[in-house]
Amino acid sequence: MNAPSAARRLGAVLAILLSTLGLLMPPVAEADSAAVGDLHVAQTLGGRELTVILRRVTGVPGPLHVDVITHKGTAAGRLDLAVVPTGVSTSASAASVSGTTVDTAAVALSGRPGTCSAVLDVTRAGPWELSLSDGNRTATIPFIVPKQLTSPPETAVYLGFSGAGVLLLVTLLVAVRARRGWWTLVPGGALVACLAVAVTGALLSSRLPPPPSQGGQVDATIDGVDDPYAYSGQRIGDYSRPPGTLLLSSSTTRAGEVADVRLALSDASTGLPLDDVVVHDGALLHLLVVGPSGQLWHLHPIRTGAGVFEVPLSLPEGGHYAVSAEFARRGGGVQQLRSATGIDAVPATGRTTTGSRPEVAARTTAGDLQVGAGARTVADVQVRLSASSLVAGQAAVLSARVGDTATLQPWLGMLGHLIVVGPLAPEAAVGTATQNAQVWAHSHSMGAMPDRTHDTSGTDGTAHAPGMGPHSPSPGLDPDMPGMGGLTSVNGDSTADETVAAYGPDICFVHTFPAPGYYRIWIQAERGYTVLTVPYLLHVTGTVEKRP
Amino acid sequence: MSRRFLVAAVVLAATLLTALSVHALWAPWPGAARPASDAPRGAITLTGGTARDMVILTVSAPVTGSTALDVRLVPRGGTATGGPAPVVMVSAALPTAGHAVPDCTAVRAPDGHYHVAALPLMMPGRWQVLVTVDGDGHRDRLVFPLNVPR
Amino acid sequence: MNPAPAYTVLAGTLMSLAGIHWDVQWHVDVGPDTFFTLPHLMLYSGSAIAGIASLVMVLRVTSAQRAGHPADPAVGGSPVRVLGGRFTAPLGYLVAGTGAALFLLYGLLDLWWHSLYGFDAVLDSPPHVALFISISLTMVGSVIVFAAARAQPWGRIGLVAGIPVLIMFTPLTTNAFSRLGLPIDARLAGSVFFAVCLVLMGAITLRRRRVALSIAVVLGLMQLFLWWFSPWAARVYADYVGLPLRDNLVGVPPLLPSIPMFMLVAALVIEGLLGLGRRRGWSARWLPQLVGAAGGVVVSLSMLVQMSSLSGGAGPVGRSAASVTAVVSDVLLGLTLGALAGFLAARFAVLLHLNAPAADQEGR
Amino acid sequence: MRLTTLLAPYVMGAVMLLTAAPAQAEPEQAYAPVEVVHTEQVQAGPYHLTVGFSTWPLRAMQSLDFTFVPDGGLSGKSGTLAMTGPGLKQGMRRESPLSRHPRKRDVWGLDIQSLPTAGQWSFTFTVNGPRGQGTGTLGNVTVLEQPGPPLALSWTLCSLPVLGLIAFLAVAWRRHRPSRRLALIGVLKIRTPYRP
Repeated sequence: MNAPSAARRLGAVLAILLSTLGLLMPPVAEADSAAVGDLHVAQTLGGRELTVILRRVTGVPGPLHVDVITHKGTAAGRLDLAVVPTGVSTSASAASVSGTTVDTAAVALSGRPGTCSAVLDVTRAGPWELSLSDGNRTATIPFIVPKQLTSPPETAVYLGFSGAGVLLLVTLLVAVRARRGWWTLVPGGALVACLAVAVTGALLSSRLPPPPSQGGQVDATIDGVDDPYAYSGQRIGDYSRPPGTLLLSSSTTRAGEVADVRLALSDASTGLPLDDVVVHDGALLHLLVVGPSGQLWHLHPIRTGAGVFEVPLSLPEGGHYAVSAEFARRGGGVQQLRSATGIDAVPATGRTTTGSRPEVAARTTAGDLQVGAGARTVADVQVRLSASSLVAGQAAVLSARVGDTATLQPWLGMLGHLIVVGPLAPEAAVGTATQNAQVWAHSHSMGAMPDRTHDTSGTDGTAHAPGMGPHSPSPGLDPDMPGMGGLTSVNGDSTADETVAAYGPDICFVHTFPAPGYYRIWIQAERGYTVLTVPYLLHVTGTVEKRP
Repeated sequence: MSRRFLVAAVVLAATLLTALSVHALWAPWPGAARPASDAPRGAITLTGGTARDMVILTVSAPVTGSTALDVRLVPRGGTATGGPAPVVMVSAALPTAGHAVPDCTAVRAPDGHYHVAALPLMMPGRWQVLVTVDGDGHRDRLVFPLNVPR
Repeated sequence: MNPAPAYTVLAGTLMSLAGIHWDVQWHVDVGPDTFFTLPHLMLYSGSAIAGIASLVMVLRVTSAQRAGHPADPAVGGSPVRVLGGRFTAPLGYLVAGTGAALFLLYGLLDLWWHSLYGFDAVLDSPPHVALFISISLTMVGSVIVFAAARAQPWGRIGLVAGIPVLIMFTPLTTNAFSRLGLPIDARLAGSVFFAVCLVLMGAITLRRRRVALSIAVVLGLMQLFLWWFSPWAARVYADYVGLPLRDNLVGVPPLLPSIPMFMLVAALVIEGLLGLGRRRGWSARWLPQLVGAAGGVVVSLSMLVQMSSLSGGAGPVGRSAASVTAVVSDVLLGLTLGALAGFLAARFAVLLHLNAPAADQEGR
Repeated sequence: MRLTTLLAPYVMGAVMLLTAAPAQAEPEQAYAPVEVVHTEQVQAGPYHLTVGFSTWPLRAMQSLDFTFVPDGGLSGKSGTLAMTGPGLKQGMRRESPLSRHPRKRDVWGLDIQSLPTAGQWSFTFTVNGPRGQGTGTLGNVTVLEQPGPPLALSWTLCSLPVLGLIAFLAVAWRRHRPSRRLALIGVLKIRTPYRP
């Protein structure tokens, strides 16, 4: 075989190898980048309590799958969905459609609780807004369409190893062809350098901090989402922003009438509209309202403008209603703002109009409560609560069994919610007492305690639903695992949505009451597409004397 | 001679590769975006939009200190409607620090341009340039995130 | 000449064959998969063994040639220069080693594929098909190696054992074509074509009586073994891992129905016609096609019986197979593909001879 | 001597492969539990079924676990599942008996199954049980486009070995022209019996 033909052959081999590498590399890189998970957003849109799930977008342009979950009593009707890109960019072409509606879809709500879906097309990565309209009101939900990315160290690893592979062949070629042996050292040295780059990249890739999350920690731009590494800016440790201020549109309303409550959030430093609210615990904003006789509303006002949220509210009776809002600003940290005024409802004159009261998922009347834990029946579901160590300063364990079957549904990503206000006088009007209460707490449950020592006794624990839930024994699996399965996202996988009625029936909260006294608590859990709100009045004793 | 040449070549190749990898590992500094052709040197041009207009913001000197701004409105429908020209207000805030600068009403210029002579960006950080377009009964508010290096 | 390396390659391909049958059976009977199951291990180590043995041979021939000993074409076939002549590789081992290397490369691609799409047991996914082709390459390599050593008894025995391995493997590859929506059944066509072609090729290469019959017997033995082994292994492994078997199992190893079970009949026909042609001195230009067509018709019709008895369960001819059109189309398919197989078989045999001429080793 | 040093790494590699792989194949809970993240409801005559999916939304070619849970458990019930989708020919349905999910034995299901094509799929259940036979369909299940690179690219990349094999045969054919040598080397002459 003569030399030129050998060289040609080697060249061909090299070309094939290179093209193979080139074909192999991009998908490998793509698979390595973690995807962003689904976005669950609860929305109180008019009279409907909806959960809107924006499923993760895996590639652009591509489909955005939106699931709208309706609850028991949600009226049938039609929702109009639209997606609008909102980002800015240094490139005029990338931002040319910003602010305009790119795709629309309609969702028919059947009136039966469950899922209705729509698929919208998103054209590029960056910040977007999804708007939902029921004809009267339009809610906008900001979201980010992510891009599949490779970090610079990963790129260095891929390039380094590919380069090393190519240079290996070059070295071999030079070693075979070159008349003087030391020529081999040139590609050989480069090969070593490539390997060094690759190994360095591999070692660094896990150590280097990720760039700040676009839309989560810093304001997102199209360029930033396209390449968060290039637009990461100065690495500062703290992205948090000042607290907000909550303004209610009006502090008085008429009982028995539907009134739109308008909440304006503003930055406590600059006073500018606070428009960087991010989805937290399955909603942009959690509004809690406590009424005069112990009613609790847990609603999710829709975003209608920059820092403006609206929700229709019908207050059933005259008296004072305490209001608080929970939300998280971009940059981190959840805030709970209590309206300094609350809402005063003047009694309805003459007749009580209840006909047009909107269906609201999370509302209850408490009436007269007996002090202490025990059994209650709400919406035909029996709830048994047991409470241990109700001592100020000690962790109290509140265990509730909601119904008898493992058919609880995750609501706002959790199995149970606990709202606590107090200490307050047990006989006082609850709204006013809440307004002045020192504690207004909100805690969550992700299932029963693993050891089950705090289970409510006297119920048959065997009545589990047929196998839907993570509780059902699977061969070779630990059947005593508490019901966390599917609720936490791994690598951006979907978490269980509200259609998965497979959890519970035990939910457990651990809360430390800071001061002795009477507390009003509400336990919330979803079952049969109904959010159950169960009120209790607990007495927390003072710190136990250390020496008797 | 040849041995020296060889050593030099190897060292050169290694240096080049190291430099490349360093460049790849350390992300390029932000703000190195391509300026628009008609913008002053070092300026940054950001494009955003509302349902009515494409809004093009040019920040002359995106560094700490005072900077001139240019806002250009390109109506979506092609040419502007016959009504009065919209009023453009510009402001800025540094949310992490809680700083804000006074509102400036931009001075109208031909071709949908609006000018602000001096907007004080007094410290480095991730600023928000707030542009409010008032016109035709609508009020659009646009936020342009802007990184201001030292 | 040492037969050990050649037999190591053969053992590797046998391991791959058993591994793939076990793996497919596992997917059908039990199900859940990760990349690291015993069947996969068997499949991969089979390829690794064949690949390493081939590499050893390449290096040995290279070093022998460096030391000044001329390469013997009977060891794995004619030496081929690779990488600018630095290495000299016997063709058979080179092909087998390339197959094994490709297998490992595409194994990585398959791992990535599963990370993206999950572990659905789709046989005809692109990386799977590439893997099957790579294993087939290794098997082709082992056939070349044994054909080169046909003067030795171990070479002939190896060829008679290596060809059925290749036949057993063809349905996996031809299965991929069934998704194209061809008017004919790709698996049936592949079985007819490859079974006839490879058996005839073996018979012509060795130029001995009863070679076709021997290959058919070995093929039958392999089928019998796998018919027992793959369900048994899947069950035992499921027990070991603590997983239950699926419901509603058919009880037929999934890959075996596509492999001709009545190859012995076809081999008798092939043997008889070949002997007749040889005695009468028929032209070598068309005798292989004639023999192939006859063998093709027999295999094709036997597949009709086989398929209907296995899937229908009742009688030798069940379901739509009884229709006249099915029989006619199968005969036509057997004729054409068999003739093509015969045509190619004779030429492949010539290539195998040319690969290790050495005075055709007749005298040894 | 030199050969030994050359071979040593390969032998070591082989040993490592053979020793490391069984360690990974140990059955230490390698199989993930079935975690349902979305459900849909189907009424099949008198029977109510809950259809669970382990990923949602569905994407073509991406495998997932399905569970089919009739109210009141499986005892005394049997049935079939027929799937129709855009890739299947008219009138052709994938029909199969309802089998228990291998990793969730108290419910019916399909484990690590993928739907091959994007579009609208429907699942028709026929359930036989104490209250007779019932049929119900879960229609309009949207399956989104397949993730990953386009299939054509994957097939191109993966057909390289078969193209290589064909090229190899073509080169051998061109070099040796076997058709011209059929008679030359006397392929059809039977060799004197090796052992008569």
